[in-house]
Amino acid sequence: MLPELFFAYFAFAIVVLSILVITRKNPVHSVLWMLLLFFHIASLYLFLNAEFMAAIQVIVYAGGILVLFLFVVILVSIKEELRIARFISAWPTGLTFAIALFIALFFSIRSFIAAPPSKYTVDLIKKETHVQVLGKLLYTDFLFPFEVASLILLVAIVGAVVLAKRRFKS
Amino acid sequence: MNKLDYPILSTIIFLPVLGALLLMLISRARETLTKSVALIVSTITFILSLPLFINFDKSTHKMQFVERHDWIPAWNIKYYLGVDGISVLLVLLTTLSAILCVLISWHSIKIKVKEFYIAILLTCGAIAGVFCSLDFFLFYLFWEAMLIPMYLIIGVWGGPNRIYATIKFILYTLVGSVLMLVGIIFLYFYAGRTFDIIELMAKTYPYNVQFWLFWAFFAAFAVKVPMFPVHTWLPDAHTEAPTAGSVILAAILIKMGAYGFLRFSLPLFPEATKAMVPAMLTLSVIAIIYAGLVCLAQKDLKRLIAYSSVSHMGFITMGIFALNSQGIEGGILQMINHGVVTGALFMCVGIIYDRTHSRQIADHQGLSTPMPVFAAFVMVFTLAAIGLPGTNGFIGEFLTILGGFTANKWAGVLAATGVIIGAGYMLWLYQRLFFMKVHEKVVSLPDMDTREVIALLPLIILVLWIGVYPVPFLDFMHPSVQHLLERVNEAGNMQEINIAKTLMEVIR
Amino acid sequence: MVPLNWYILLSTVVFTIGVFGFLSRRNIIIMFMSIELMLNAVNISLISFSHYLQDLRGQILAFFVIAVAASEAAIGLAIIIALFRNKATAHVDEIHEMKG
Amino acid sequence: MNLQLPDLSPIMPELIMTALALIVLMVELLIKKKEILAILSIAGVALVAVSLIGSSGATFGGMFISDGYSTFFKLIFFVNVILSILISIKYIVIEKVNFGEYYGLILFSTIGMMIMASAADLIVLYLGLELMALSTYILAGFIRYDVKSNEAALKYFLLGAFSSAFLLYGISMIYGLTGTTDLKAISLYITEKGLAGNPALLLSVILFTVAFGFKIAAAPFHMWAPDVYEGAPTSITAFMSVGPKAAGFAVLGRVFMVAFASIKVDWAAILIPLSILTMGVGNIVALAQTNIKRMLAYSSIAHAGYALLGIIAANNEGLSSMMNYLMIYAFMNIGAFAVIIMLRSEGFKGEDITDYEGLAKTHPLSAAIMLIFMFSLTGIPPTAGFIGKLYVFMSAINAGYTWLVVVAVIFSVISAYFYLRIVMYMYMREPKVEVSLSTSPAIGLALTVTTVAVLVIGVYPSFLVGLARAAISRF
Amino acid sequence: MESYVLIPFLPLTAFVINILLGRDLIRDKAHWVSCLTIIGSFVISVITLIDVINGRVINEDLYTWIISGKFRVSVGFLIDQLTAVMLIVVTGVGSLIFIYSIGYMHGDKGYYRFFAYMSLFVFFMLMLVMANNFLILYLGWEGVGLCSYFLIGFWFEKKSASDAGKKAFITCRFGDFGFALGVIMIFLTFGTLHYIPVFAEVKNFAGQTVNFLGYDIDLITLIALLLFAGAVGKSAQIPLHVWLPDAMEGPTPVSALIHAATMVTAGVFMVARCNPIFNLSETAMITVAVIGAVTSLFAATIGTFQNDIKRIIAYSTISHLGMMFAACGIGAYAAGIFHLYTHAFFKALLFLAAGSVIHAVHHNDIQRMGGLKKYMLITYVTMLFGALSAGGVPGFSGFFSKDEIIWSTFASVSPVGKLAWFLVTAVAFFTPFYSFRMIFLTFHRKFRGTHHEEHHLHESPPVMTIPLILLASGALAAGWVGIPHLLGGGAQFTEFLKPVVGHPELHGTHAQEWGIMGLSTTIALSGIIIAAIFYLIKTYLPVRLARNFSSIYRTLFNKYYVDELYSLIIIRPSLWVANSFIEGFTDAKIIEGIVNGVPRSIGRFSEKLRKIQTGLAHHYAIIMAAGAFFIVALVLLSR
Repeated sequence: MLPELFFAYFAFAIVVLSILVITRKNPVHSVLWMLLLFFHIASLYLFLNAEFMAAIQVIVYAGGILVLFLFVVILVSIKEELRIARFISAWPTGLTFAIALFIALFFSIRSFIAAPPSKYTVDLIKKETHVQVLGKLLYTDFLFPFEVASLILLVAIVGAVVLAKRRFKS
Repeated sequence: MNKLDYPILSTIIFLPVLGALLLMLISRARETLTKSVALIVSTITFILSLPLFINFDKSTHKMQFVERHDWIPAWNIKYYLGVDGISVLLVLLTTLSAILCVLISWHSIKIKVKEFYIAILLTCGAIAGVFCSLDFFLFYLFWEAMLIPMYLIIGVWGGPNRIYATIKFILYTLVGSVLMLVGIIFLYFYAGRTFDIIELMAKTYPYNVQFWLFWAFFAAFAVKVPMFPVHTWLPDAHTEAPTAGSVILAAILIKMGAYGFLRFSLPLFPEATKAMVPAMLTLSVIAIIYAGLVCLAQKDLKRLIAYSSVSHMGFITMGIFALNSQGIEGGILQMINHGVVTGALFMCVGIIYDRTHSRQIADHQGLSTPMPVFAAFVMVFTLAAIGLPGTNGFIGEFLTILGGFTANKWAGVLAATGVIIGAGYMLWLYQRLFFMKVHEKVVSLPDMDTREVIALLPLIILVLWIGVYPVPFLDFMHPSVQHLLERVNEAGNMQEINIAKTLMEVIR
Repeated sequence: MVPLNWYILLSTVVFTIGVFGFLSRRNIIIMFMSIELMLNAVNISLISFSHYLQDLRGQILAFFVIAVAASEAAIGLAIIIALFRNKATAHVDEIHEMKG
Repeated sequence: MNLQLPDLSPIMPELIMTALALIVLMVELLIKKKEILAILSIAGVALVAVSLIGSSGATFGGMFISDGYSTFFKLIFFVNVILSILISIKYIVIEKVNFGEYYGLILFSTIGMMIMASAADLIVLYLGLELMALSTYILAGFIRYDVKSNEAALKYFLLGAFSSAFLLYGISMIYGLTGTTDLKAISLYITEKGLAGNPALLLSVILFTVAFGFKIAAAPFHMWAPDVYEGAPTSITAFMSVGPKAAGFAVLGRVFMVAFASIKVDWAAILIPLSILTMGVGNIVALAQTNIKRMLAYSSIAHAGYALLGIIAANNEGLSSMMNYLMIYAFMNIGAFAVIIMLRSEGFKGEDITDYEGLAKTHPLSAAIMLIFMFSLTGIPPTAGFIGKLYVFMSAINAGYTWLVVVAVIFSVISAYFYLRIVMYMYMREPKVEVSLSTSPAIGLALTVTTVAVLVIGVYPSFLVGLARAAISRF
Repeated sequence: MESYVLIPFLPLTAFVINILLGRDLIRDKAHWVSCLTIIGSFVISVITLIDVINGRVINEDLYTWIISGKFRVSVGFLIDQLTAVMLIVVTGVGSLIFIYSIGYMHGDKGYYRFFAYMSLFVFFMLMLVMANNFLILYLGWEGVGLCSYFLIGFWFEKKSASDAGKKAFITCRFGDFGFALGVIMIFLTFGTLHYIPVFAEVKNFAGQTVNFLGYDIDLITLIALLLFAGAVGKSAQIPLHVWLPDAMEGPTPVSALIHAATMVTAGVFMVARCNPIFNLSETAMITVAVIGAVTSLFAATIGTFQNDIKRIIAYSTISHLGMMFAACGIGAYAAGIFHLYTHAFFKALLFLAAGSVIHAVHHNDIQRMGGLKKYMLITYVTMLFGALSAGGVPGFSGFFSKDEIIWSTFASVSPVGKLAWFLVTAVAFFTPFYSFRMIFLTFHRKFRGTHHEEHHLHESPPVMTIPLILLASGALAAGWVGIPHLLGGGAQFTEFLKPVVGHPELHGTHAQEWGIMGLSTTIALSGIIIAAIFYLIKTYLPVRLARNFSSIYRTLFNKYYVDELYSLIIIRPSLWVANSFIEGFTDAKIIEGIVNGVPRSIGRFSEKLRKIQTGLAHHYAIIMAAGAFFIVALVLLSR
């Protein structure tokens, strides 16, 4: 009974928070709500005993991405933001299709059949810590994606520099 | 099978192309050189093509001067050329018209001279290719490639309204040919992955397949011919095209359509053809009379002749779909005649246009006083156009009407009325151009110069030769046409199948 | 034990909320956050799957998703800044130089 | 824990490419003359192309496969990257964005494509896609001081991220359903568990379609293309119009033919309306365009529609025809863009189609070349474009979709109108503005290569077709 | 290959030489070439005639003209009695007219052209009569039509002239339309076009019916009628007679040669030639007879009221041709040909004389002539001969032929024989009347033209008068080869033609024959007398009559308004259809409407469609989402 209640709370909180995130007029508020949202999601991960993921969620998202966001939000003049409409004129259409999409997704995933469980049982992960298991996998089976991911990060750095850094037009 | 020691057909096709490449190297400034090279190349091509006329074995329907090499093994496509009695004369006509086109545009083309002659040579090469190809892929390649230079010829050196005309020409033609392409591909798989026309002809196809493919091909050929409902591109194209362009259009380009019917539609889809004969005859007869009447209403020289050639092509298609030897042979001969006569008429219009820069009939009254020789030339072609006995026009028209009449009396009778209308508009045209008080605009026009005479003389000779002694030309056709007819007739007798019924079962 | 479908449903809901945000908000940054929302939704489902299937691929993928999200954020924000330099607006519906 | 190094020979090209990209980035810091980088990267790519020969087989536990299929696509990417770099050299100087990163990013993007072409695992696929996409976003916005370029980057980025979110959702569904991300394993699981026709599975297929449809700019996921193509630097437009599209087709082909092999019927049924819509929108809207880059954007949408026919045919013939089509498209499209780029000069955009009026008079040669490309794009023989179309039509008809091909050819007739309008402007109008071409040896080379390729393939396609056939035989 | 082959080809060479060299080299010596060649052919014709009289019939193919499947026609000649007669007429009368033309056309700037065309005409005419199959016949048929087109429109600067030429050609084309179909029917029936086999076969097909355009028609009748349609056109019978009067726009020698002596008689010749076919179809025969007889009277009545000297003769020509057809129609082909033969002489004579008159007064209006007798006696006398012969005054050749026709019609067994007889007898009154009206108004009483004209009046040069004299003697004596048995003659002409055209069965006693002859003669004479009263003695009568019966007068003066009728029901409608309906509506509106409309609508659609591309990223995203949703929805619903 407890886990259901626990889940119910988090689920509810996550939904509400995400709605808040996308509906606040003031971007700063959105960002802050999102921060809260990420914490909730992180704890949901804990609940799915993926501590490492939870940690990353907090560090990377809350710590990294959101800070970036905040930086950028500063650029926007909050006053003007508060003055004008938050939604585009066609938002009802957007809403309609969002809901429509949800219905479509809902009806398709109703017939979802999960694949049979594999070897990484909870206690196996418990035995040798989550980090280690994950790490092993990343450096053996998933070495290649891992390297690609590094390339992506590199590209991101270069790109950010190229686009954002002030440089005299050659 | 090629009795000659050199690949004559490839030469005919690719010599002009090489000539075009050669022209590209010549500097833009040296126009005379450009023209001369073009003239020389086309003349050599013609001379080299003469063996087709001399060495052709008139006793067999087999393909002759065959060249066959692997080309795209992946799709079992061959580089496969050859001519038989149906195509050989058209090839010769093509090589001849190349020369005439070069001659006739000697002074009339002033801008982009180099490109013009390149385009002319390429067009003629490609069209020769169309008549020679025995591989569907190769055929389609030439069939479409011909559009590119033709598009430019009309569009760049054409009259004021040329852009509309070109777009119309290209789109009309494309719609037809792409449908044919689908048909060709379908046939390719249906017949077991071959584009070899001879092989394809050897097979027989169920009626439904024939029915759809017939219409797919019809789309392409009818537009080219052009047959009645889809003829309206021709007047515009002719009117706007430069003289050489009109000559190519009239003399050879629109023959591709009729040739297509003979070479493909009839032997590949005999039963469908038979079932469609009524429809085809109707369309042809409508074309004859309809276009004839339209001619009466024209004020523009080229437009009139353009419509007249729609009418004449009506005779040809009628002959072809009469499905008897007189009709078909008459049709083929009439293709040549029409090529010669209408081509010549367009050249004459060009000669006028070079002098007065007007195509309005009203501007050229009483021409025969200043230009008697020219008047005489035009008279000969006019007479040929109205099918006067002794000229080539008569032989063709008579045979086609005879064929049409044999196939269906109504068709014959109505077509014959077309002859009356023809006399009407042509003579009226001649009167308005050459007779009556001399129009002050034309009083002091110079008569034809030597170049123009040289350009028209061979055509006069052909007109009279075919008119007086057509047997040498007809002899080319007999075996091939007989063979074609056997092919058409051996196919089970499907006459009673009417289109509606077919449609029903196709829909089901 | 919470059934898996609840998680999937949750992720779907969050996903669609993200979609809605993306479709309707004028502010680039919020649109961008909506995308992050969608990614998180996916992550939720991934991690729940990997928990229930007792297989770590899901988490690994989620891991990469977060990495990519980070770089996307970097680049996206860089683009936004570059835009700001020429056209001081944060509203996507004011950016329609090119249309038709 | 022992960490044994996996077999690296299959990914040798990718490795070399990466090294090359890194070198370029580093050299960029040292030298002033950025043209060196161009030459360096072209040489490097050539080297990589050579290294393709040795590389074949799967590695990293089957996550990465280097087979004929991927090799052929990699060839397309190389053609694409080399030609794009060739036409860039002069252009980015004119645009005043002559930075070394440009080449670096192009190379990274190409690496992404290569990884996509070889990905046998959804995770790798996703990462490759992101690598390609992120680099392209940056390149699209590379002219930082130009609002259009920014806008292009922004739209491309937002919608790209949006679509990849869909992709992820799809991947997660598949993962949940099958417990794996390996394509072969997925198809195995689907067949043995009889998942075929399960709505959840179909949902993920659809979500894949959305994401890949976005990459190949298939309607209705094409909306980004016109704006981005118009706004992005012309050289990048050329690059994008071929590379990411081809990569998209590569993954589309592999995922659908391998992972979803058992539900061909279903995804074919999804793709057919998509392709019709794509051809329709592309060709019809292109009629109304006045900016040539935009027009070519719509044309490239349309071409995606034709290439889709190859995938719809859902057999090896179809795939090879699709590959063949893309290779040809690479040549003719980049060729066209090369001509467009030549018109761009200091203070003259040269993107409006009226700028082409009378080009035949002022610059006959380039007009003639443009003419060839336009006819090729229309698909009129004896140009390569015809061969490409012919092959896809053949495979579609062979697969029994004659009616679909009829639709396609009708649309291609419509397309003739706007392609030939360019020719019309060049040849049948008098020049209004004095156009000066900014030529350079590099562009000259690019034009020569493309023109020759278009004509040669047009009359002698055996080699290319044979190559595609051979490639698909080792799929 | 024998000399007779030269008969047609000599003139042809003349044509070629003149047309090629005439303008620069020969110029005003053109007549030498033409005259010499035609005289040459005349000589050979005479020789050939003698051969034929000695019972030698030539039928020889030169070479094969057309082969196609079963269809095979050769260029070949058939020379039998009928042909021989025609040869004499054509070359003989032709030569005289050629010579006459030397004087008449002297100094015309188209001199060489004139002779070239004339020679060409003779060539085609000879081909026509010498043909041994229907296609060569058709060749000549069209060829002479062409030449008449050239020669009528010889003075092409005159609009009326070129119009007339065109009219002649196209009107004939209407007939030829039928003729061509007839030829085709013959081929389809007999499998060949050569006379001999066709005529041999034809009996076997008697009574067969064929379905033609939905009607079951007797085969032979159909063929005969189709052929006759051609004859109606060429020989200017009702309803296709309209072109002949206008044809007078051409130079007078042309009118003489083509529109009197030779071409217009081609129809009669053809009918006679095809008598084996016609004989088998009563319907056809009746048609021929009736159309002939009616035309004959019809034209005669019109001729009575014309003032243009040449038109009078033209209508007289039509009228005479009508008679010939009437004769053929009741089976008396020989009589028809006989009249053809005599008519050739006196009609050519009349025309040439008229020409000589025109040469003097430079206009054609007999009302502005008169009293020319004292200026140009030879012309007067010769023309008088012509008139007498035409009027059928006993002793003159016209009398014998006309009388034979009248008698045959009367005595014929044909159901329409009596009708024909009645009409022809009526004509026998009109012919002399208008002939002498013409004579009187032209030559008698005093000159009614201007003084200026008056003292340019002069007799024509000998080169013109000599042919007149020769023809005059012909007009008098040519008929003596056919004096009927009744008058103690041998009717050699009829006998001579018998092998070809056979002989009609006539029921009548000698008494009747005398009576008929007497009747027609009296009628003829009365015609002359009345003419004399009207135009010599009581000259006010015609005017008053005209006033009293003005409506009839106007109708006749305007040739029964036939031309007007045609322009109303044929020319105008077809032009209207061409201009307004087809060109203006079907082509421009419907077909072009579709052709241009479809692309235009696509273009409009494109303009609409591009509006979707709003440039707003949101909208793009919405469309993507919508797309995703719709696909999912479709897939879900479809299962």
